[in-house]
Amino acid sequence: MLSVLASASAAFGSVLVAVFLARGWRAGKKGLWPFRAPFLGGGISETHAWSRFHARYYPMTLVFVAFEMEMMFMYPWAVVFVEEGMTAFADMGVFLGLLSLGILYAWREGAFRWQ
Amino acid sequence: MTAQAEVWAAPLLTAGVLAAGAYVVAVLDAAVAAAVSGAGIGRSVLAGPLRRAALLVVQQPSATERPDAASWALAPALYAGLAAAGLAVIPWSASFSVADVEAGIVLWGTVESLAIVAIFLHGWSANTHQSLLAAYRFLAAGLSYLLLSMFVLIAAAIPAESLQLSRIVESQHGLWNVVRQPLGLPLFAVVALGSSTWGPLNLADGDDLSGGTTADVSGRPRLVWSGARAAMLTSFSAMAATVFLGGWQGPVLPGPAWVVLKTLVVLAALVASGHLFARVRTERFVTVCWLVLLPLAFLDLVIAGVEAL
Amino acid sequence: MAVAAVRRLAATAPVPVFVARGGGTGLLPVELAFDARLRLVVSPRHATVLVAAGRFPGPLGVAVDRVHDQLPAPRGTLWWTADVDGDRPAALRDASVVTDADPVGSVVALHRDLCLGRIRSDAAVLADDPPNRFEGRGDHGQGGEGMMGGVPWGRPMAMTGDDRDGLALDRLPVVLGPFLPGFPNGLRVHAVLQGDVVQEAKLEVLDLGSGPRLDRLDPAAGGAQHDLRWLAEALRLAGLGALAVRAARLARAAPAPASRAALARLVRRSGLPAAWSGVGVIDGEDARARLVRRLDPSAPEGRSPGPSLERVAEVLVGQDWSDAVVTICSFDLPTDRAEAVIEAQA
Amino acid sequence: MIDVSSPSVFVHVSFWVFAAAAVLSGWRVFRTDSMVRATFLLLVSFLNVGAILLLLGGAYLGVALLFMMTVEMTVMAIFMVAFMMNPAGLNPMVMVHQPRLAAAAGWVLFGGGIVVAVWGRFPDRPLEPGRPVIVELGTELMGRSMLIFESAAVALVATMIGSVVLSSRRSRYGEAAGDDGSLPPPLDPVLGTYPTGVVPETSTDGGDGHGGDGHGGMH
Repeated sequence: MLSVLASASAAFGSVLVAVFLARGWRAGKKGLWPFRAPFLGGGISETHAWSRFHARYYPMTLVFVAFEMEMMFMYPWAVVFVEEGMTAFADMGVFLGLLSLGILYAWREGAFRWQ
Repeated sequence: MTAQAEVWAAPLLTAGVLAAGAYVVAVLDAAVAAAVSGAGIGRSVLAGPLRRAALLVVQQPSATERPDAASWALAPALYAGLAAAGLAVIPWSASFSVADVEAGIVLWGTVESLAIVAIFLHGWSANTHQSLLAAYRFLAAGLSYLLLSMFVLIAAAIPAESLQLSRIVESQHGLWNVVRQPLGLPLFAVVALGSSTWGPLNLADGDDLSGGTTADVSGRPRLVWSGARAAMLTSFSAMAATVFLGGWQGPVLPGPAWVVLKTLVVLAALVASGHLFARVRTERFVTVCWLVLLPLAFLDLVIAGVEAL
Repeated sequence: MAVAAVRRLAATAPVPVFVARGGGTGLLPVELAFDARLRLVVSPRHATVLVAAGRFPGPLGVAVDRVHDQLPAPRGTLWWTADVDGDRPAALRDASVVTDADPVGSVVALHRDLCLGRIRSDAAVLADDPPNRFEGRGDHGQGGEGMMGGVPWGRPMAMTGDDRDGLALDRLPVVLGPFLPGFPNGLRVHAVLQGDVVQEAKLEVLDLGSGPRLDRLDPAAGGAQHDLRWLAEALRLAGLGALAVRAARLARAAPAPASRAALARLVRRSGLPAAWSGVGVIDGEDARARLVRRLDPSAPEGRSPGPSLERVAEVLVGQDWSDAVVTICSFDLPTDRAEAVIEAQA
Repeated sequence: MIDVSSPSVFVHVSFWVFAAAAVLSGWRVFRTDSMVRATFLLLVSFLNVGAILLLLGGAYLGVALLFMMTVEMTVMAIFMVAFMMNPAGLNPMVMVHQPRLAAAAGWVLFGGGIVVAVWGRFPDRPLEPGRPVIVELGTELMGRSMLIFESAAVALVATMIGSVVLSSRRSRYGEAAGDDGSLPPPLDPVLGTYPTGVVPETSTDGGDGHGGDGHGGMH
């Protein structure tokens, strides 16, 4: 319990320190317009940078989410691996086989390329 | 140590180690840069980081036309806090660690994924073009390398029969994981470089995008961000030392000294790689990550499984 | 007290310098990376001193003014030129002028004086106006109606356009350069970006003026010297700052073949050629081939005239912006070079 | 790790702090006008719920929730920004559809929750501290629940394949659409400089110019 509390406070403490340092941002938020223009090497932009951004790798992110959900089963699996022996090993084979299948399919469909 | 003292000592220890770590990273970086550039390492490498920090303290913080001010200020803070939270789960000796939680490596995974959020937010919130491009290309890489980390840490958990880091260190008695699971450490190094956006995986803050997420950041916020990156690299090195290099175990010296020594070795290697290897291209890295590194991580898991049976 | 101590410490820091390269300098300013008292930075936000190198007539001067106003305080400007009678944009009106080959001493002194408060930080030169008027009109002062209307905070929002994968997301019209890392002097890209990919591109070289030049290359070693400067720029772009310094050092004097070969070996081992392979292919030659050709000390590097700007623009379309920058850098477009190199090429 | 049977004052205080933070950030999700902020505020809400799970002694479940939700919200942010009008809240907007219906439904659900909380009967079987919950979870997955576990794996692979089928360019248009990575995109005659407030009619396969669902109402 104490250790959890300590780690939480460690994280929180450093956040506070950092916030203090970053306070400069409040002061810097107001500046002259030329100062606040986005740096484009002396160029200009007609619009705001914020936009409906076309992240072309979005099929990859969907594969990632499914993959990651499966991975969450593997943590408890690893803990009992030695105890369960061959059962766990066979299980892992099935698991990795299925995952590889998904990746191979995604690769064939070009989910990891976007240019 | 009494319980009350522990509550106050732990955060101080964590913060102190990270501050020292960030300084060491800056010194190592300057030394390696001087060696690679052929200039020769001078005394200035020791004072250099402090001077540069001082300059950032007196510099005016930048502003943009319409930033997401709260996220912009909080992203570096979150990033620094994550480095601290990550360091907190590292055991320093058989009897002491700040937070030796039961699901240690899962908590570590949370730190990695929140670090992705912090870096993305840092690039997003400025509302400027180059930082936005950097944030998005980082995200593609981040969502790719994260899986590697899960696999190699799970492989390390198999012989330990636990997700707890102290148990993982104990399981390396006699034989370190770096030998037992040789693929683990190099793959984890990729994750370390990615999560600290360092060297060949510096996609978020790359010079080709005028500094990427920091392209429009100056002054103290930039100081916090640079410090947090170095602190993150330190935490990752400590984690690598713990999971793959036997942590506190070693002859003669006390446990914490071994942790520090091994951390420094990993740090030096990671920092050096930053000056010796060119930045990867995002798209190619994503492809390599899924089609080469991920199968290697599978193999790492199989090796760990066969070894444990 | 403490503040004064921090300022004194800051005054001794290696000076972060942003260099704006104009006409009549070629790639000479890249060599400043060699000096340990300076640090060449890629964004004006990271700099205390703006070194404007060369001539800045017309639109190039406007670009310098823009960058000048983006430096955070304390900031100062130095005009490094061989042609003090040339056009002097607003940002350089009060700048100290350096005409000799080595501006480092002046830069360091300027930085120290700025940090210690001995001289005032440069004032802005552009008018304090938003890019568009917006306040006071519309429901929320954004200057228009609706969720996408108006010019909130002085700029309109991006609007959608089709893309090859069937999605119609926002397109951003931007003008990039000429002072971006990897860009040759005076080059400006008019691009439309959707996500990170270039949908349209037009390349333009701004007027670089004429007159005396800063960079006089040794005609005998001219080609090699220029190639090393180019290499320093390219290495920095690839995140290999330390190797870039090494290349800059070699560029300062006629280098021994052995030290050039050592640099080439390090570059090959860095994986940079692999990273650049397949990028910016024109006439069957990619960025990797162009890099490797310049690494070889014995080959007559970079002598072929570069492709036309239109052809480069064609290659940029469809690439992501990072690759587009690599493509632009890899060509070493002859926008402004020392006569020695141009003669060697002719 | 945490003695659940007799919680200390720290646990009580932490619970209320986390609970309040979860509710507050959940509320802010619907009050902000930036998609990125909304997504990450939702994440903050989930993180606080994860912390409460940790307080309840769910050593694995709590941390797993933190981990999962973080990456999932990150991916959600990509899609929210890509498809929502005004993704960064540059112009003000409201985040709710059909506010009356939503408010009514919300109150009904809240009332239901109150009823369950006050009159419901909760099991009172606290775990003894130090029980190896993660090992038990693993044994369960390897034993009785093996079938469930494996069918989940199959379902997730189906998800992977399904998402690729739906989203990848080649799957949607087949070989005929060409898979040249650098195929020039269709050009628009004007450099994107539409008069402000005008919706360009560029609709092809991808939905209308402002991202299909036209999220949020005009303010």
